[in-house]
Amino acid sequence: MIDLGRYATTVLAAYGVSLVLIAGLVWHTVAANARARRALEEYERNG
Amino acid sequence: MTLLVVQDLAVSRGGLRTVEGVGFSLDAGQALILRGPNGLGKTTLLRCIAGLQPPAAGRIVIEEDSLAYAAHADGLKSALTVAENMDFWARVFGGGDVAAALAAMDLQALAHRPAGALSAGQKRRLGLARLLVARRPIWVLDEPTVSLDAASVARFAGVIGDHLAQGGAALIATHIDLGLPQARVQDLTPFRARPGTRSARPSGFNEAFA
Amino acid sequence: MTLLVVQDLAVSRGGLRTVEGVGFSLDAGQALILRGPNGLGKTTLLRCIAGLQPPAAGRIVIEEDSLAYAAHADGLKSALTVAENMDFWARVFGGGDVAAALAAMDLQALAHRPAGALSAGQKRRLGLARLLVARRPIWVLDEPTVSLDAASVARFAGVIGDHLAQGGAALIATHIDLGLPQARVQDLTPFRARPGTRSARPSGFNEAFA
Amino acid sequence: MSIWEYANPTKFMRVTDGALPWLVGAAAICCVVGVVWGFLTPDDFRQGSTVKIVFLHVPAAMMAINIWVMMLVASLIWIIRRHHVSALAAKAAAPIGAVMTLIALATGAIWGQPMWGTWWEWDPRLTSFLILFLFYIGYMALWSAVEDPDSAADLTGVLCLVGSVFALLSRYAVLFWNQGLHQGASLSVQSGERMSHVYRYPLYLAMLGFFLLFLALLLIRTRTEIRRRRLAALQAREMRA
Amino acid sequence: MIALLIRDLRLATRAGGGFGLGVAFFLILSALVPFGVGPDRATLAPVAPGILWVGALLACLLSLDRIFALDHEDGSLDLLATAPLPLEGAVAIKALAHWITTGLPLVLAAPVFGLLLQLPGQAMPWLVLSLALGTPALSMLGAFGAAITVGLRRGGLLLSLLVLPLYIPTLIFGAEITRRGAEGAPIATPLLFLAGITLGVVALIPLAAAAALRVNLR
Amino acid sequence: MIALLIRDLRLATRAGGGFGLGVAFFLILSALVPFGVGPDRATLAPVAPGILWVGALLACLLSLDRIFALDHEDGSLDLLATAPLPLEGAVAIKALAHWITTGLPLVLAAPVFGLLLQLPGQAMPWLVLSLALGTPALSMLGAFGAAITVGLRRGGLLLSLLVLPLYIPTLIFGAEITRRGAEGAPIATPLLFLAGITLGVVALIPLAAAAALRVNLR
Ligand code: HEM
Ligand SMILES: Nc1ncnc2c1ncn2[C@@H]1O[C@H](COP(=O)(O)OP(=O)(O)OP(=O)(O)O)[C@@H](O)[C@H]1O
Ligand SMILES: Nc1ncnc2c1ncn2[C@@H]1O[C@H](COP(=O)(O)OP(=O)(O)OP(=O)(O)O)[C@@H](O)[C@H]1O
Ligand SMILES: [Mg+2]
Ligand SMILES: [Mg+2]
Repeated sequence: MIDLGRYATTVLAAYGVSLVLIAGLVWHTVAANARARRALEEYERNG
Repeated sequence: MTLLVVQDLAVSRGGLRTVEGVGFSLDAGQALILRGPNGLGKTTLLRCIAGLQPPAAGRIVIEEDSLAYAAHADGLKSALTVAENMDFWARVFGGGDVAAALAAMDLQALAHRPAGALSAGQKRRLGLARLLVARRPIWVLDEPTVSLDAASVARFAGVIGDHLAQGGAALIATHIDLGLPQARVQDLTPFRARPGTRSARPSGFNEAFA
Repeated sequence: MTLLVVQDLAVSRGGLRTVEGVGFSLDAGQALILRGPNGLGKTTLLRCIAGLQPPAAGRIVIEEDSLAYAAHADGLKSALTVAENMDFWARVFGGGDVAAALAAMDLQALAHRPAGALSAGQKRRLGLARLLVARRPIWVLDEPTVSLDAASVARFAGVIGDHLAQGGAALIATHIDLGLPQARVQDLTPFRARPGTRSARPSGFNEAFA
Repeated sequence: MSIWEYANPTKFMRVTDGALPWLVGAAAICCVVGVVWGFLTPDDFRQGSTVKIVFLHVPAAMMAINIWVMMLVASLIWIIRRHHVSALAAKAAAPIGAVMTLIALATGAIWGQPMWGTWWEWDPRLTSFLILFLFYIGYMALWSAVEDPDSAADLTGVLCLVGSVFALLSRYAVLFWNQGLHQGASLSVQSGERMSHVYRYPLYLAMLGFFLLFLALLLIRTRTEIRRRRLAALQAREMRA
Repeated sequence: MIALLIRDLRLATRAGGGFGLGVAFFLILSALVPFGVGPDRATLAPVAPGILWVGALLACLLSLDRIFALDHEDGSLDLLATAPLPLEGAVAIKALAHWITTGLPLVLAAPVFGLLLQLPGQAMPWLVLSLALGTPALSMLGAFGAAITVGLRRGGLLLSLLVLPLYIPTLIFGAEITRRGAEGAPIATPLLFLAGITLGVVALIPLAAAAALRVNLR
Repeated sequence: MIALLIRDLRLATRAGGGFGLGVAFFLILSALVPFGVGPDRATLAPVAPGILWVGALLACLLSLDRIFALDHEDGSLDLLATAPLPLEGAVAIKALAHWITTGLPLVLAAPVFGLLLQLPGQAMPWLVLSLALGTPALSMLGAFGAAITVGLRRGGLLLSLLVLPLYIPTLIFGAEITRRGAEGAPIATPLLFLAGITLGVVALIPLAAAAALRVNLR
């Protein structure tokens, strides 16, 4: 692990927050896409 | 069994009596149609019987919580679907089969449509379907068939007929023919509060110091 | 003289066609009554002709500013008096004799009453009186006689008759009989946009990628 | 073949179907490599290890602005040529832009704590970003509030146009407002040119990565919106039947 | 009753239902004040508690008319009045729904806005606590004001006018708690008063509101 | 056009029309802020220009939804759209009516509220001038927001959310004029900017608002 010095919390917090936000966005994007695709496929199969 | 008795009722609107001396009673299985020209006071009378405003004179004898009122506005939430709207009223009035009510008013196909996306007649049908889940013996209806097409009017007449057959009663103000042969018709015109006479005095405040 | 021509018109509501292939023309002195069950698309069609929404297909040929539209809502301000409401519309539409219009709809007695203190039928009469001050040849009316009593319906039929006699035209959607023997009646039911066929495709957005 | 053909949803779906895996892969590689590389760079002599934040902060800030510009272009295309895909692309871009703005704000705030001794300062640049964030929120709220999709596209398009003008105006107003009042803590320390190579290349890579990430997410979200539209249309058709 | 609560919450989260808009308004207000007042910490910090409380109050205020007005317009209110629910209960439930959709998000989001207005860190918990205690009273009083003005066209501003004076005690104690918290002063007294006000309001105002509603439905 | 203006003004002065409520709200706000912030002159005076401008802006904001919502509800808007008026003109007239009933009273009453908030005397003329210049822009931008949200149920808070960011430049320059006026600093630049914004807004926004209105009437 590299040494972040006295600003460790700052840097890690910044990376952590960004990561969480991006992960959230990606997850939301993928999940919504999968949901829409499934709904549409199911609909086209049934009707 | 008598469900509703109205004796010598006078109602006022905007501080002025509209009709007075109205009396009738409604038994289980009966329907009474109130007629009268525009502006006579039918809406005022019905609101008074529904308990939304106090009578200016006379008595209304009715059991508590035995009445379902359908006014001109349907009480629909345009953001909720048809089924959600009905569900809500069913739960508020404690019971009632939503699916059956929707079927009775031919709304099943629209059950998942937001109420805001209905046509005028479809909204009205939904407003009337609410009566079926309210499970109240007395229906008080103010021009219920406004905007309905002929088929829907007939369907609704059937619904009222069923309600009467099950021991309900209906009090209806309308200008057009509902196709309810079993209903009595009462013309309210003779009960118009006469201006000039003492009886047409402004209601309340010691009869405006009469 | 032909005032309005509609050719192969299709209208859509909520992204879906309601009626299509509608065509008719309206000459001076003619009235056309549109009929059809609830939810068919009459209101949508009339709004489209009034220029409030674009057609999904087809053509509407009409001179600009030649049309007065009366929708279900009457456009009344409840805080203004009957006369003030009328005055406003008369000035917006540039002209029209307010007193005569009020007289035609039997509203003189109510001229100084706030519009909010009218009964349902009186409001409607006021909404219709607006047509008389608009001075437009084509009247487009959506269920104009809702809430009106029999006498008022007859009176309004007379007003329409006069309008036609003076070279006007009227396009009316209604479920009930207006007592206008001179009017043609067109049932819109055959023009319902058929589902399943290509023509019932969702309007727009590349036909929902058909 | 004209670019407008991609306004055909079927075509758009087909083309993006093929391109997406590559795009996602490239975005992932650039993002990960850029950010990790940035994370491993040596400390700055003045800002210590906090300089590593720049590899998230600057790309996010850059994208936050560019995404709004892209939305403006897409809205104009919709308003002028009425291509639905572009309206849906504008809709799909907004949440990405909002998140990017949020990242820039959050990393900036966290960075500000050691550098300026405060989480938040009404510095013109930060303020402009806050305003931008408000515009994103309003834009998305309007999309979700209007039921009819075409009306929603029209209304948000108009809002985007007017909003862009006012976002620019706000930027100047804010600069004016805070002129001379500010404590001078706005550390636009190193401009890109003066930034040493150690930082520059990973920064460029991270920027590229964020851009590709945006593209990938944008395509996926646009596809989602297209599918939703189709489903809604089909359901409406059945309901009418 | 629960049906009513669920319906109101559902309506709030539907398209255009306004959930979260209270917070958004609060955010915008916190962002606007510095534009008006100027960006320095020295000017902002001392007024922050007051501004935050005034902001929360206004955010509440803006959504008040929705408590009854929409139901009145579409006739639901007439129907509710003839339904077998005590009107007092319906009023309380509607105020609760308003609090859940407006007050609660404000409480949760308050620290962020504190940051924007340079509120000192040690005041944050007190800000949150005072809002959590005070906002239910705001919703309930607002429901009362909404009940009084419901029949009137354009009740909007009249509503604000009626309700704002009622909000003053809550505002004073709430802001005082936060200010004392920022200075590290003792906060027991205003806290007690605030809690007392909220309790009293929640217990008694539904009666007054239901009475007002009945009059307006006539 | 004039008929429309007269009608709107008449409606505003009728019972429940809301004339003067803007001022009343402004008064209450000016009265509330000292409760929240504390009464000392030293705390109040520096923030007074900002608070006054934010207050004026909120008073404007609260009455915005009335610009079109009522007309939409009762069908007048459909009728106006089919009337022989250009819709752009109708929008501008309605914004003007809003300004006359809300902005103008604020401008006239502002010195009183300045007193309440301990605004230094020499800033008064500048406060009035900046409000007189800025409030027309607020009304016009508000009309735009109202046009965008008119079809939507509960557009109220959404309207605020959309409009407030648009108000920021006006607010900044307006408050800056007053603040500089209080300090006796030169005010030419912000005055010019403010006038420019107002002119631009009044000239161009009616087009955007009319377009939005047409979409919402569909
Ligand atoms: C909280 C909010 C902050 C926001 C919204 C913000 C926003 C921005 C923006 C818009 C840029 C310009 C990006 C570009 O032009 O490509 C930027 C660059 C930068 N910011 Fe921030 N910033 C914030 C806080 C900070 C803090 C606290 C620091 C450090 C002490 C900082 C350091 C930098 C640096 C070093 C750059 C790169 C400058 C350059 O490339 O010219 N920022 N930031
Ligand atoms: N707020 C009011 N102030 C004064 N008079 C009013 C008020 N509201 C209604 N009225 C009058 O009271 C009378 C009765 O109105 P009501 O609505 O009961 O009539 P109605 O019989 O239902 O008529 P319609 O068939 O037209 O619906 C009408 O003449 C009406 O003008
Ligand atoms: N926003 C909407 N989204 C989807 N469908 C809608 C929407 N609004 C209306 N519809 C549907 O469009 C159809 C046409 O409605 P329209 O109001 O034109 O009917 P109408 O013929 O006037 O009926 P009525 O006689 O009941 O007034 C109806 O089936 C209605 O359910
Ligand atoms: Mg009636
Ligand atoms: Mg219709």
